[in-house]
Amino acid sequence: MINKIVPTMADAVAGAKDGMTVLLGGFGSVGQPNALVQGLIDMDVRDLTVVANNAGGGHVGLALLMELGRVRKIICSFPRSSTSTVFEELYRAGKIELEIVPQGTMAERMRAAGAGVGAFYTPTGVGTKMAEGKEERSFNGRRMILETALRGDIALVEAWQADRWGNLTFRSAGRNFNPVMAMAADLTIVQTQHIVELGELNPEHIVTAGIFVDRVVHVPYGDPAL
Amino acid sequence: MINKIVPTMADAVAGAKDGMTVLLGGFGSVGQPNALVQGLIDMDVRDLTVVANNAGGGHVGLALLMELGRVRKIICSFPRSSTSTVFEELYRAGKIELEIVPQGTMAERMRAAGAGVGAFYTPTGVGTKMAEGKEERSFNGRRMILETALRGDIALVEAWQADRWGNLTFRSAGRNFNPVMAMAADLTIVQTQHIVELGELNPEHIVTAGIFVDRVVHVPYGDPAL
Amino acid sequence: MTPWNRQQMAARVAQDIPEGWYVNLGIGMPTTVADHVPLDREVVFHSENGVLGMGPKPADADRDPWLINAGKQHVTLRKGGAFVHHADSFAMIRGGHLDLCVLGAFEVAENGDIANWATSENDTAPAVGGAMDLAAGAKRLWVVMDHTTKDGRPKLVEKCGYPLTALAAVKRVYTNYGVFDVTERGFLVVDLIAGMSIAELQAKTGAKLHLPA
Amino acid sequence: MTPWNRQQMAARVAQDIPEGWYVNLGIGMPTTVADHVPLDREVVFHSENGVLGMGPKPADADRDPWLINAGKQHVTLRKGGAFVHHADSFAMIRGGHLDLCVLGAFEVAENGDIANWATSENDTAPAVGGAMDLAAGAKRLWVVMDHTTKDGRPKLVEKCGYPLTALAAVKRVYTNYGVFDVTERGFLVVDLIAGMSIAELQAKTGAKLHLPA
Repeated sequence: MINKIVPTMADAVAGAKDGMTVLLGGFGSVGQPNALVQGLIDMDVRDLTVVANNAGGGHVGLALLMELGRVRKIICSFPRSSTSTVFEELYRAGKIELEIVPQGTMAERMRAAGAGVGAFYTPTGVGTKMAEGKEERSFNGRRMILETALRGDIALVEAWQADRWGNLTFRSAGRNFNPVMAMAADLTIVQTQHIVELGELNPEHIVTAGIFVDRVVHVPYGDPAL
Repeated sequence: MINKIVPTMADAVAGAKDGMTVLLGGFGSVGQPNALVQGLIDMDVRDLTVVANNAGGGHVGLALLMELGRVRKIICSFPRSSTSTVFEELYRAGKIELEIVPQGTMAERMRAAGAGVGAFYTPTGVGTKMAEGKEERSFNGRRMILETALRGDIALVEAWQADRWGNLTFRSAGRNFNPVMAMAADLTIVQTQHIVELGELNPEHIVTAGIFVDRVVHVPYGDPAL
Repeated sequence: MTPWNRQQMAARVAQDIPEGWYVNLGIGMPTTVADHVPLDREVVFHSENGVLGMGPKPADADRDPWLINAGKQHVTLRKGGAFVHHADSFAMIRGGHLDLCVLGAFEVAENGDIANWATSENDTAPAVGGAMDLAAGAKRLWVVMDHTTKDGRPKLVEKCGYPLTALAAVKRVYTNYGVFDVTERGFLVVDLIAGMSIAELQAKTGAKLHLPA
Repeated sequence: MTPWNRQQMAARVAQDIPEGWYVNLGIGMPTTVADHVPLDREVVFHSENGVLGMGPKPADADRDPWLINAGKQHVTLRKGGAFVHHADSFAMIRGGHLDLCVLGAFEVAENGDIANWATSENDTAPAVGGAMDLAAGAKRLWVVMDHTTKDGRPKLVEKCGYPLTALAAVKRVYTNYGVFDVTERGFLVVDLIAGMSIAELQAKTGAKLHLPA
């Protein structure tokens, strides 16, 4: 019997190692796999590269991971927010490396990794700082730059429902980067609000199929803060 | 009020012109927008390039379109089937051009067109006839070839449910190429088995959002032949 | 002569959005444009984080903690709305499926170049978000912004000084003084607040203003 | 000495597929492999046309007209199955998410090259389907085929003569005479039908056979 559901957080994050690249789902306060990040914190892995849309807020999840000095580099589209003080202090002090990627290019680079595309040409960023050092070429008269696939060693994902095969649904805007990152890592770990029986999810409504998921841990934390 | 539902087949296929590239959904007997193809036949458009997984079967839909001499070229992955006699005769007689594309490359090239990717690198086809004349390059030590986006002037799509905004669901294996092609054409025309009220489709379960759809026509033809 | 206030600018943009368009509104002033599109004129608002078909802002008590827009504000979903993941959401943007994107900007050049994401080459933690994808991907890019900076420097310019977001992307600019199309000749005055002369406006503008023929 | 029949070959492949693998079975003999995996050993079968989690063939009366596999045969869906569109289905294939693909072949070379889609450079209407994607994309490619052609020519060869499907992709070959791993040295005999000698087998094989050390 396939059973990707693991009983403890330690089981969920087992195998995380220093120096890994971690894809971190979530956008704003919604769909953030904060319990899994706490699991990484408790494992004391260091020197991480984190790919996430934002650079964390307050003193939880990614912000706490950074505050504890575990993150060497962050790849994101929008590090600034009203509560991103942890990141900003580290950045100003030169204690964290930052790679800014346009949000759509970031999503597409991970989707490419998940879909076996090595690199692709996109018009986003042509003629801007983002194009520096990148190859440019025209297709159908449109200038484009070459962007490479962005793969993670680990993806941390938050889901709404999961079954023992690892099939997932998401809730509302909690979907965001989660299904994309689930495709793009060697090891995809999911925290889910609800565990459901196999067969309970309608096969037409599954958003991320279990083929992209390695482990599921039950974290029924409720709603994100308003 | 947005209303993409059109009353007649003539309204649905209006604007189709000689020489256009038509993306045609369906795989096997399932999800074939045959009524829309009949609509094209009735319009007497000619010199078409058709992108479809198969080269038609029997004497309906694509096969009939070809039999009537309206198709100049077909781009597909698998033209052979037990009932593809129309195509095979035309092909042997040199009356139709054939471009064979690996099935996944075909899907990805249309997805690229729909997602604003000009071209991408894939390992599929490296070292084979499919790589002839294509640029090759390695990413992370893997040999890949460059494939360009494949766009249609028109996409013909079969859906299970549709609302007046053009939101779609599909049924079972009827999904296949339909959602991919819906993204990849200038004009996306849908035949749907069921018309539903706006708001009836769960926003978590919509497979193709109305943004990709231009027109919807109600064709409740029932089940594909067994 | 009274410049348009922010509400009037947003209303002026909204007036030009026809029913049936798919529209992404940038963070800040552009977001308020939606408040000026009557609900019976169906415009489908898109947000980068995978929300298509956003409706009006909810009352505080009705907020859904799971439903936010790209600006991290709570929003609602209209009948006909849909949720998608980030790659699909940006396929909508980058694949040219949005009829319109409205962004704010630091500068717009007369050839349509836009600078709206960083104010210097060495900005502390620059943040681009989806601006470059939107500027390059939408069928039309409109900018809504003040005509000048707080200290009076023009924001419509011959050439952007700030780091660029996209090349030759802007089609139209709405400011507190008027509406300007980006044309082959440069900025074309389409609308102007009551009582303002072209000479006055030209003095506040960093590129030549053209008048309709 | 009795060569394995098609059922035995399929059963021999099935025996090597562990629970939990995601597997795509090619059209023809590979498809029959599924019949030899007991249902309580959960293997998730994938079909190119967007079906993940296929179950056994239905009785004729129970066929669902909407549910077919890539070979256009009617199939069933197991609990836990899911439907996806073609780009997502091939993302599973091309992104390296399948543990195994089993294909038929015209020829397999000792370096793992496979030829299985066209029998000549000028084939009438050649048909590739998803074979190139599967061969290049799956984590493991196994081939199940007769050891020789009907007229006795070997199908395990030093170098393929037919147009290639993929380079150095095959990891293992199952024939009616045995099982062969593709290794750095070439074909390694892993299993052999009862009563067959290596010398006999070598005579039917177009490349050198190696024995485990």
